[in-house]
Amino acid sequence: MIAAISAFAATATAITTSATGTAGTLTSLTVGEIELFGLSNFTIGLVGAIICIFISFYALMREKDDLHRLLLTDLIEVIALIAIALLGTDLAEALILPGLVVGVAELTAMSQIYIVKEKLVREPESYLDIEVMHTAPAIIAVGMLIYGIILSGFTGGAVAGLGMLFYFACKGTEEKTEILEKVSGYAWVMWVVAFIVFMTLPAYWFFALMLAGTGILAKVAIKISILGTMRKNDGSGGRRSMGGNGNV
Amino acid sequence: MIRKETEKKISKDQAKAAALISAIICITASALAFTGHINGWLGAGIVVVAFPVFVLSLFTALRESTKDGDYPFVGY
Amino acid sequence: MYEAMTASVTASMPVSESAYGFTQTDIEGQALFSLPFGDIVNFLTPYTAVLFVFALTFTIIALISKPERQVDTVMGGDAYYTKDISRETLRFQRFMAIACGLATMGGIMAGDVFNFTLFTAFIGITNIGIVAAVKNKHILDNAFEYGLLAMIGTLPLFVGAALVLATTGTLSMWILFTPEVAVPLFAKLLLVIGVIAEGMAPVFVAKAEITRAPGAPYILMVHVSSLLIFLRVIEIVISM
Amino acid sequence: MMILLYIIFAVIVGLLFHGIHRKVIARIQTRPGPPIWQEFLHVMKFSFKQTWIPKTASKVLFVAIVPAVIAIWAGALYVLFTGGSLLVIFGVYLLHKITEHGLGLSSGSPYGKLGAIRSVLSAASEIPLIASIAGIYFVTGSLMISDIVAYQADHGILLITALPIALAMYVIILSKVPYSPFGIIEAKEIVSGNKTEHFGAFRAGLEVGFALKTFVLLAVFVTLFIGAMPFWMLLIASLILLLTMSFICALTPMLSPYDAVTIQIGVIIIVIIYMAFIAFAGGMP
Repeated sequence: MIAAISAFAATATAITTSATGTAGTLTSLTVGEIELFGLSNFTIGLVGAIICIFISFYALMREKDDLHRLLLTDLIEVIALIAIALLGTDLAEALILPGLVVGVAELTAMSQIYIVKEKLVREPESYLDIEVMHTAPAIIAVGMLIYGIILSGFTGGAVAGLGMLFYFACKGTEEKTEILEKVSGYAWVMWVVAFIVFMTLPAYWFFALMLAGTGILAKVAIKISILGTMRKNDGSGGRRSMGGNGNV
Repeated sequence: MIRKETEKKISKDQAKAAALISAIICITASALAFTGHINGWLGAGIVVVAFPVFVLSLFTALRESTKDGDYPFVGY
Repeated sequence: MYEAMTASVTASMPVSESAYGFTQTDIEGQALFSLPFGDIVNFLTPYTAVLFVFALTFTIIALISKPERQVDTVMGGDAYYTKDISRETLRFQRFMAIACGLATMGGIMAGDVFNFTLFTAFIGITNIGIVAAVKNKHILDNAFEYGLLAMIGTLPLFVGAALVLATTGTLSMWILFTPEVAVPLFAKLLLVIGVIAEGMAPVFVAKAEITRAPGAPYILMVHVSSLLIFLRVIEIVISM
Repeated sequence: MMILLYIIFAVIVGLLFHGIHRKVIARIQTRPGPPIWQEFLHVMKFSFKQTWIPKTASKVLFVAIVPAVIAIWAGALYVLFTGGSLLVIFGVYLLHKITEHGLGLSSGSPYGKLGAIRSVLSAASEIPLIASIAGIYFVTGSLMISDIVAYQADHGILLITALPIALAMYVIILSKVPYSPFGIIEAKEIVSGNKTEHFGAFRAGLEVGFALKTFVLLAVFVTLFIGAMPFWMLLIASLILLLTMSFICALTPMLSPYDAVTIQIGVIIIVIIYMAFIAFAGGMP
């Protein structure tokens, strides 16, 4: 077997050189330049790949379970990529990526078919249910709110708003959102007033800047926190599945 | 999925017009290819596309009228 | 008769004289069109042009045609019913069929062995997608088996392409089709095996649960793509 | 060349060939049989009938598949007469398989569907037979029909020197003539197979396409394996070839799908052994 493969690789390199000889601009390859025990490293790699192919095909032949067969086919695709990688050139590197993408795409598609075929599809009871949502929303929200106020401006508004969003999303809310809207409107007024000050009384620019910063902080924070109240508003927040029946 | 059942039929006049046009295209293309004004394969391509249209539209034009005709005399 | 005709044909063919020009005409005639990207030259010969037009036609048909309503009889009676396709299934199948048509056209036009193998792998995926859209236990089981086969098929395809690159130093068909470059028979064989494994139509449809799937223009794309890519690999293997 | 005239002529000759085929089969089976212009009458009859599209059909596909059949064989005729690539003609042969499949699938009829599935089933054995074109390339060094004709002028006709390849091609063509033992796609137990739901003008168009197909396939065989000849001799040689097939069709029952595939695979094995023999012997005997 090994002799046959090394003979194959020898002819391969011979053809490569002859091809480069006749047609001058062909890409010259460095396939099999390093010798080890009288065999080029390409040959050794090819032998290894072929052994892997035999092992994986034998395993696939023996395996009966669909899920395990799916995993074994992924093994086979990896070997195909190894065979490309053996070339050891930039071109091979460029070829591996699309090969990998195709392999992953096939694997994803097949997994989806497996899920549908075995009827493993089930609506989750709660889409997002992690422990931190029950234990620490308040402290995280307060921390982010304070940090956002320190930052001020648009970024600060975003950070503070994320903190509020997190709080509302975890705890649920029964507030009237009209109040939030009202604050948002005042923030907008502050922003406009700041701009008028900028244009008419430029000497008070620092006051105008702080006004605008605060206004936009409040506005962005409130707009983002409204997102948090959009969660199913049953008053319990994510608390429903606290009893441990969530991830059965 | 519920589909609307629309009965649209090509009228005989439309079929005749299609047959005539495709016949003219066929004859023109093959004549031009024959006299060497256009490439042989281009003429063949045009004929290959237009000829089936000609055949189908001709047969559609020949078809039985959709109106009820006279009842044939069925016996003594 | 033949002499006169062949004379007229050969006279109208421009003969390219460039170094890697696709000058040989004894397999499928002169290239009609070429689009070079470096040494990768996408091209259409009369043969691939015919295949391309056919693939294009059927892709357009899949785009504009509504699916048929498959008639099924009720066992043990005179009753029959038609299988209607839900709108979501139809959309998904149509999308997959068009993707399949595009991949087929890409595979037909590819001037590079690796591009060809990639397009073939795409055809494998989209074929599975067309079939698996139908939520029927038997059809899904078969789609799964074909999918496994298509995934295994990427091994001979990619290894074949890698061996072509290792032995000749290029993947460009423009160069591989010239008589100076010899491709080992083993690599050619791997390419053919890979295509047979990827395209399900000719060989594996015999035990067809998949053809019970309704949606004619889309199911037809499975066969169009498989057979066309098979024709293309025959051309590649003979020309190399 | 007036390609249009060639196409129309080929349609007429093909329809006549179909008629003769039926007549010969009938006489072998000691029936009077229809007149040889029966297929013209068929086309006329179908075109005068009312025509509509079944409600269960996929409309665009149902209609478009008929021009596709005519178009691919008209193209094959052009390629044959200009001495183009043999590969194109066998590409068209496979495209014909696709159109057969589409014919059956488009209507939604279970008979059509069964015929369509059988057409793909038979493709599994007919496609490897196309390996015989690789054999022709192996022998002649070219796939351009003009080159193959020239090769036969120098080296003798291929029917004798490459008999197994000719046998494979014969089986391919035999599987496509009407009433063939390999014609599993339109066997009587599934009514008319994939053509069941195409009636009226569509059926007439299909008959035209199939007439072209018969003419092209016979002419391809004669050109490939006997060589260049005047046009009238080409017609006569095609007719003789068709008559041999008529005898086979008259005397053999229609095979079951799996038998048909098995026999064709047997032919493939013969071709492969022959090609291996050539390869080891180092060239043509």
